[in-house]
Amino acid sequence: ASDTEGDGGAAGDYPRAETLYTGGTQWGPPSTWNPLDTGNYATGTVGLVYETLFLFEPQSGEYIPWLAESGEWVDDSTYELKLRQGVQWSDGEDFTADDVVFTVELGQIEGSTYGNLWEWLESAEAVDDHTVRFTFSQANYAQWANWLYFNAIVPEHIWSERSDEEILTGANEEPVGTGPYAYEAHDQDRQVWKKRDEWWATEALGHEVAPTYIVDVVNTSNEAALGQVLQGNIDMNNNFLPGVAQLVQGGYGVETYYPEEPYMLAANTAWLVPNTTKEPMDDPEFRKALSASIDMDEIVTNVYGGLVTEANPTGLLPAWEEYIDTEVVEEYATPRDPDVAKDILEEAGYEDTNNDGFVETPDGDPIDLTLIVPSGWTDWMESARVISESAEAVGIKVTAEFPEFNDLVDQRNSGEFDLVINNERQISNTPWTYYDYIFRLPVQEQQTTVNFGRYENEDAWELVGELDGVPVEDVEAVREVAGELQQIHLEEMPVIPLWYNGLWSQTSNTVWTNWPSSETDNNYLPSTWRGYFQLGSILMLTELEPAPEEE
Amino acid sequence: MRKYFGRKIFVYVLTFFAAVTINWMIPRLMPGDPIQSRLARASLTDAGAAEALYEYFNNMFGLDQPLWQQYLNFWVSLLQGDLGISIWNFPTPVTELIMGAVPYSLGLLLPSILLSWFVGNWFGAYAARSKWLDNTILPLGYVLTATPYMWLALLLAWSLGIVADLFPASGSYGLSLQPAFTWTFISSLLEHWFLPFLSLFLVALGGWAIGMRNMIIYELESEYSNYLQALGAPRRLIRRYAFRNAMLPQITGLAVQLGTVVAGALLTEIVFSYQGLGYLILQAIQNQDFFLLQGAFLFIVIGVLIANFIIDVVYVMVDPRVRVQMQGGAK
Amino acid sequence: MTLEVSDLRVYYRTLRGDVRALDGPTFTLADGEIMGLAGESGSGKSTLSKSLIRLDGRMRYVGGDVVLDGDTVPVWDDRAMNEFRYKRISLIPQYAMSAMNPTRKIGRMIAELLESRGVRFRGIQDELHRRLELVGLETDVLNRYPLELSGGMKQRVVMVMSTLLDPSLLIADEVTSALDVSTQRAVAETLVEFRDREFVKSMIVVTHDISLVYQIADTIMVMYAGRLAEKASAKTIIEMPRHPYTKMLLDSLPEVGVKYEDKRLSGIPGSPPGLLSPPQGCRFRDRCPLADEQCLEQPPFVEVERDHHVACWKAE
Amino acid sequence: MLKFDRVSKVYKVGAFGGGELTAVRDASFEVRPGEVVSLIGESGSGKSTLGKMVLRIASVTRGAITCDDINVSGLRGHQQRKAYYRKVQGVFQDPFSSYNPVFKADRVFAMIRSEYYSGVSDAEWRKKVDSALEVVRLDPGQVLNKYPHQLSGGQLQRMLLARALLLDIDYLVADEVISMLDASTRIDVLNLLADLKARGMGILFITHDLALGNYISDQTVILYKGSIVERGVTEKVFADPRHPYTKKLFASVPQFHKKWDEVEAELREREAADTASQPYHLGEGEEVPGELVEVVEGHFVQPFHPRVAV
Amino acid sequence: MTAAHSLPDPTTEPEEPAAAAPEAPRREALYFALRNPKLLIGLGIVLLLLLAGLVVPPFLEHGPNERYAPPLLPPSGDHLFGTTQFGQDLFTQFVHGIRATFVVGLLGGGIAAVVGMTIGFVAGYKGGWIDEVLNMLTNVVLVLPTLAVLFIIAAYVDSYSVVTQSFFIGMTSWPWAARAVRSQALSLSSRDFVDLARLSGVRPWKIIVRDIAPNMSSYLFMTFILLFGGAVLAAAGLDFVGLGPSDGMSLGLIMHQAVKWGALQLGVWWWFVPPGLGITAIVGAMYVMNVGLDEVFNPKLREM
Ligand SMILES: Nc1ncnc2c1ncn2[C@@H]1O[C@H](COP(=O)(O)OP(=O)(O)OP(=O)(O)O)[C@@H](O)[C@H]1O
Ligand SMILES: Nc1ncnc2c1ncn2[C@@H]1O[C@H](COP(=O)(O)OP(=O)(O)OP(=O)(O)O)[C@@H](O)[C@H]1O
Ligand SMILES: [Mg+2]
Ligand SMILES: [Mg+2]
Repeated sequence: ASDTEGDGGAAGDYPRAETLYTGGTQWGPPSTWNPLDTGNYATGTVGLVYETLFLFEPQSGEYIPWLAESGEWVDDSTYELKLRQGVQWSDGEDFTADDVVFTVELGQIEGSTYGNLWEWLESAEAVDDHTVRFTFSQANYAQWANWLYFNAIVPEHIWSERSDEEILTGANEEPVGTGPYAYEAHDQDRQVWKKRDEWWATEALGHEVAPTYIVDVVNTSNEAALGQVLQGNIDMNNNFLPGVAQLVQGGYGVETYYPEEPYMLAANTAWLVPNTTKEPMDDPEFRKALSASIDMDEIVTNVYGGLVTEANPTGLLPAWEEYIDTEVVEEYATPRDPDVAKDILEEAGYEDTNNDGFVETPDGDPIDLTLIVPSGWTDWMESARVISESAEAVGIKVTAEFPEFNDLVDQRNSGEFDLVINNERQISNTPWTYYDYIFRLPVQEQQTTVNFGRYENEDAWELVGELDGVPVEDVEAVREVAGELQQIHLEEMPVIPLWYNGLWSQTSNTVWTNWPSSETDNNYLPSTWRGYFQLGSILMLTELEPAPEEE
Repeated sequence: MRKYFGRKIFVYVLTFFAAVTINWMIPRLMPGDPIQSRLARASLTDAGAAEALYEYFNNMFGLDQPLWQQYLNFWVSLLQGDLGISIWNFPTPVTELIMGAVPYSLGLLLPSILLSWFVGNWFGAYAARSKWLDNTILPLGYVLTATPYMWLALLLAWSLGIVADLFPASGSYGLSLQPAFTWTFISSLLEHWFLPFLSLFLVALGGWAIGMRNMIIYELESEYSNYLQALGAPRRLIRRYAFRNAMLPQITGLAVQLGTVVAGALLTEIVFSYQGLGYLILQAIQNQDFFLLQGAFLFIVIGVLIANFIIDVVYVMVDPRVRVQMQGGAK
Repeated sequence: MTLEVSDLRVYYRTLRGDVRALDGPTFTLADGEIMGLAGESGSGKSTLSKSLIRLDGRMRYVGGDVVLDGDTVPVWDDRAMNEFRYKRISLIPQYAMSAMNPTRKIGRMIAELLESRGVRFRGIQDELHRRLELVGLETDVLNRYPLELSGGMKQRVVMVMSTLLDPSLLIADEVTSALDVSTQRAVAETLVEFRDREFVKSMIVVTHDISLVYQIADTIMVMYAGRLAEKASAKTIIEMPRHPYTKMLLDSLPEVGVKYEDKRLSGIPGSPPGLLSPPQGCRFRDRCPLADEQCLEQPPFVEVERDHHVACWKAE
Repeated sequence: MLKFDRVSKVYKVGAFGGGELTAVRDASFEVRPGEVVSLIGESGSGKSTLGKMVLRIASVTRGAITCDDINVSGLRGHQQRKAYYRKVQGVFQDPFSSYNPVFKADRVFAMIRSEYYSGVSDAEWRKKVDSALEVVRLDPGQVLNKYPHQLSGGQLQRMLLARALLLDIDYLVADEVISMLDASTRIDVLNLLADLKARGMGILFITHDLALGNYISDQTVILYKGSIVERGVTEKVFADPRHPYTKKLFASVPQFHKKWDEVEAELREREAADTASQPYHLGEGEEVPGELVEVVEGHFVQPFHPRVAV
Repeated sequence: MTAAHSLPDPTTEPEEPAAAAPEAPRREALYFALRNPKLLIGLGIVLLLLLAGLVVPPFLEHGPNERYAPPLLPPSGDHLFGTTQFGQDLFTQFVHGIRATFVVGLLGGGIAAVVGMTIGFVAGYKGGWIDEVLNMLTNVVLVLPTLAVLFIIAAYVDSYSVVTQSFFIGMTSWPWAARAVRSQALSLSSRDFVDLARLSGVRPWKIIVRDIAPNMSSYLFMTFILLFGGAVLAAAGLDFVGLGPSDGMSLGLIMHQAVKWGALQLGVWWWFVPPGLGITAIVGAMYVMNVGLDEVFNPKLREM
């Protein structure tokens, strides 16, 4: 029943006191350990095995040098990176500038996740064993910073022998990385990592990861995860667990980042995306009315039981608070109020002319919208029902429907949908990623990752480019450009911010303590989600302490 | 005899063909695109990259060919024993995924089907013994058959698993273990197996008990029973005969019920997050993983067919009536 | 005297009351006697034969005595009857065709039956083989399933099986009705043979075919509506019946050689009374051309001649 | 005239229709109007099969059955079939199972009405039914509006005859119509058939009881394992059976006044007179031919091996 | 789809009452029906629940999905069955769910019954190659693991409503019924009264509908009950894994939501126990009623 190749015959227990059990990321049997297959690699592949040049810690907004020792813009088109010395791959080879150059150049393979990097990157060359110089045709500071901490470096000496296909989609069954853990075993329902004692950071930075083993448990469902958490089988879980508020309050030994509402850090924004190519959603007034109609309190309190918070009118995450132009918000934000919604509708000429209780377009066409949410995503389904109810309360007919996920993707990408809820962009080092998500042009036949609403606004898109060109440290400048984008967003409302999805995390102190918490000094993101180890979660592991032995 | 089995096999082949075709067709005719969804998960920032990868996968899975061609390819590779590669779990071969799940499903199904069959029949025969027993066992049997598989599973998971904490309520073996031939592992395996097994066993049990009870009442009223009674044969002997004869239709009943039990097992596996085919199928459906779905379904169909065939053979072996008829004996 | 039945009453319980299917017959059966029991459908023939060996669930013993070879037969007591069954009273059932367990080989079934009755099969095996040969069956049939035999063969197997323990009384209920004439004859003759060889002491052969019973029976007893009408030697019944019912019944039977054009026979008008609440007095009264006031009273079953009993006021 | 011309019937039998069973083999004979033909044979000899083929309940495998020169199996379409049933009808062995137990007995009349006389008024229909019942000597008040189980077998069987009469049929197939009846009621039904014959109806009377066959029939056909072994004018066949099977049948019929041994002795006597030179005695190794030989005018016998017992 | 075998195959025909019971069989059946505790108890429960599903909902103030009460209240006087995580009243959901359950049972069982009976009757009555072909079809569908097929269909069919669900359940659960009906029809069509109907020039379908079917009406009814139960269970299974109709309320859906929202782990037993109990009660009562009916119509069984 198992595929435990590479367990070296050491079949047996993982001592409980030395093992960290995690869950919440892996939704199917681990099948690939390829860090370039960004949506599918086994939990921990990037972070535990493969590492990035920097980490970005959103709580503090700090870039933490990791495989790189430092990096700086020499001029407006040159970036120079100093690599850490004495780092070795787990097979004993040295980590060098060639590995970095090789990894960056993988972007030139058609289909690579960071192919667009090469649209403005001209070259990457190893100056010496530990220095890499990048030459840009255009300085996209934001994107570059993002690239630096997000993408894992792979060993050239192994990967250079692989075909392009293998590189992009191969399973990479024996991952060789620089990180603190190595592959130990996997089965249908778990992935096991084992600590590497030779990890460079121990010596270089004094970091030591606490658990000898990490067993990441494959999710079958949120409720199964809840059961495992309650039974103490899982130390940290990153699922959305219904009823977690009760657990935290009720002495079940379950803890979250905040001891009270909203319990969780914010991880991303859930947006209501109207299809702006369709009537009447092509009308900003209508979109604003729709936004105003939504009863967010109901969603926050009743659907989520206080586990989420209503999003800022700009939709930007709390971590980006400093980039929000409060004056713009005050002036342009539409309040969430059914009466306001009704007023906007009336003013814009939406009236119930045929007396069926719902408004028609100014041309008198009936409005009948469908809001889609993937079947089985229970919290969203419930929220969709609330949105439908509150829209109908102001006279906009919205029906919630729950197609299978694939069907939804199909409708969403091809632009067939009316309304859809989406939260694809995660927290990052720059609000640029959000505005890229909202305004990206040109609109393609298939919108696979961004601008699902197919909103076209050249000015806004230009501003997004401008934002990218602002050095990330220059908060003032960023805020200025971002403020303009916020105004457009609030006036046009191409996507409607709903709530901040939590960085779902529930931890148990039975075996490991000193979890990230607002109450302590450990403020790293408590997450195993793909892409989050780079956001500092890896450091959380170094802060963990074994629970004191109970008498 | 040969003719009889020839015909049976023909029906089986036909069933196999129909089932597999249905299963091949339905997901493909439905909206949604598994590759798009796979790519959507990867959050590619680059539209060009998405397109290239999309083409690559489409070509690799052969989804860019016309449907009839895909269908042909499917049979060709099926006959070569190649079930393809899972889309959802790329690049794991479907066979590997299924082989990981099948032992668990079989481990649940075989004992629960066989045990419930034997115990159920025994109970049923017992029930037909007196009015008192009939009035207690029978209603219990009905409650059990009427119980939705997953509900019983839920009740057991909740009461014995969560509240009483006697058995683990999910998973197939302890998280701290690796499969091995050690007592710790096997006992953990059994612990995890017990509740799903019990729920399947109980639901099926009721059906068999009732079936047996009804059959045996008919048998006890039959003319040979009457004759034996008139000759003063003890009840013991008559019951034995009746039991044996009533058992035979129950064998065919087993064939009829197989599909249901397998389906019940899927539900049970889902409730207990058991690592069997149920979970795989559900995931395959949700991710529109054509290949995995085909594979898992194929496995079920083949399993059911083989089981049916075995039952057919057994039936012919144990029931002289059928055997004689087939040999064209005296009518 | 093998069998003495006096005033035996067995009723069927039904929703609307008792069906008086067997209402007080009194008769005797001598050693070595084959008695034909005739009568139209529903007259209680089967009820009588069942009463003598096993009452089924709906039958209710109401009264009367049965004495076999001087011992009282406790027909009302299912448990006590087991002593008598098979060993002293045996039965060839009406449904002989389906009387055997279809899934057991015949030999095994007989063995199991015998063992369960405390008889060692080994000890009796040779006799079984002999008797099978006697009825023209090879001993090989013991290795076969009932299904593999023809109707006539099954009938004969059941006959041998039923009489294996040499009972005093054998009841053969409609054993020939389902067979065609030639098999019928063979079976009937076998019954006589069994008596002649003393496999059984005496026999009641139930049938509705008087001409068949005439061929093999020593005496014939005619039943009508749950009561006895007439009993006499076979010859007497055919040639000199006394009861009007017997007479009319015989008159309505065509014989080989009789043609419609030559002699138009006629049936008995009317139909027998329901047995739920049968009329007082003679039950044939309504259909009897001789009936009068006197018939309002039940005629006793009396011996009008030596060994000729009739229940009719008009039978002098 | 109802004519059987080398009619054969093969059933598919065995589990899943593997085997074949020839139920009737090359049977040829005729039923003329105003004539009763008895079809006699042991169980399974194919009597009912012949009857069913006439009634189109079973198909004819080979040969042809013609009714007044119309091939019975050649009828096409519902209307033609209905027209045929107007002329030819059947009555079956078991009067109890001939009625649908959940409906009243007179539904058999109603069916005829709805299919054949849908235009007829209630009163007229009533008259028709009454007169048919009169022919079969039934009191309408006693039998109409009753459930089958409330009527006696004789009554039911007579109602079935009355039903056939509603259609002014020419031919009737009577398949063991009296074997389930009590001795006392049998004769009434038999007499009734004789009356119908007198009215010019042709009757195929199927029975295994020689005495009954003899009682009303003009022609007798003896069927053995699907083949006709002997047929002819009833008197001749009964007075002088030739085929060993016929003889055996005769010897086995239980009779009053004569015991089996006596009958057998009689037959043996007669057999002695039968010489081996008769045209129907086959020599060693000769095949049994399908054709019957006419031994006396109107008396046909299938040639046989004299010493072979049946 | 369970309990297919709990309908014994009375290849022996219900014996003729002949002279024994001069009473109309229907009246007799009624007599026994009124005295059969199994039938009465079963029917009582079914009717009670049916009534609850039909009569109660219009009197309830709130809809089944309305969030108006405090969340996760255990059963009390205000909320008979307690409330959900979202403050929906579980009693309201329950009675609405009962409705859906009956609809699925009636529709799904009905469709299966129609298909199964049609096929069974035609095969049994016509015989010959038609029988062979239909038999083969039956066997093919019989061997298919129905629920797995339903999973697939349900997952991929657009605009999935209770009616569609019932349709698919009906279309996959008829085979055993077809088999049972076929063997009955086969033995019935060899009965003389069927031949007589043919001789009366009645068309085949009319013979099937008017002569054969009424003779096995009790058997057909019992078949329907079993199909009803099967359909309810199948629908519950589908709803439970989230492949049920997306709108409306059903008992399976309540369980689905209960599980999804961790009722099991949080000990919210009132969320998942009643719906399952409801299904078990309906189906079980139906089955028990069936035994009762069997005893009523089958004199042999009455003695027990
Ligand atoms: N189980 C029963 N319940 C009620 N009445 C019954 C039952 N069995 C038989 N009877 C009635 O008892 C009477 C005698 O039946 P019995 O079977 O003894 O008749 P029979 O002479 O053997 O008839 P047949 O020749 O048809 O076998 C009949 O009137 C019959 O209707
Ligand atoms: N539908 C059928 N399918 C297969 N075989 C059949 C069928 N009907 C009759 N037979 C066979 O054909 C042969 C002749 O049957 P048929 O019913 O004609 O005999 P019969 O002379 O009427 O017998 P009986 O006196 O018992 O009524 C028998 O061997 C019978 O088993
Ligand atoms: Mg309007
Ligand atoms: Mg309107």
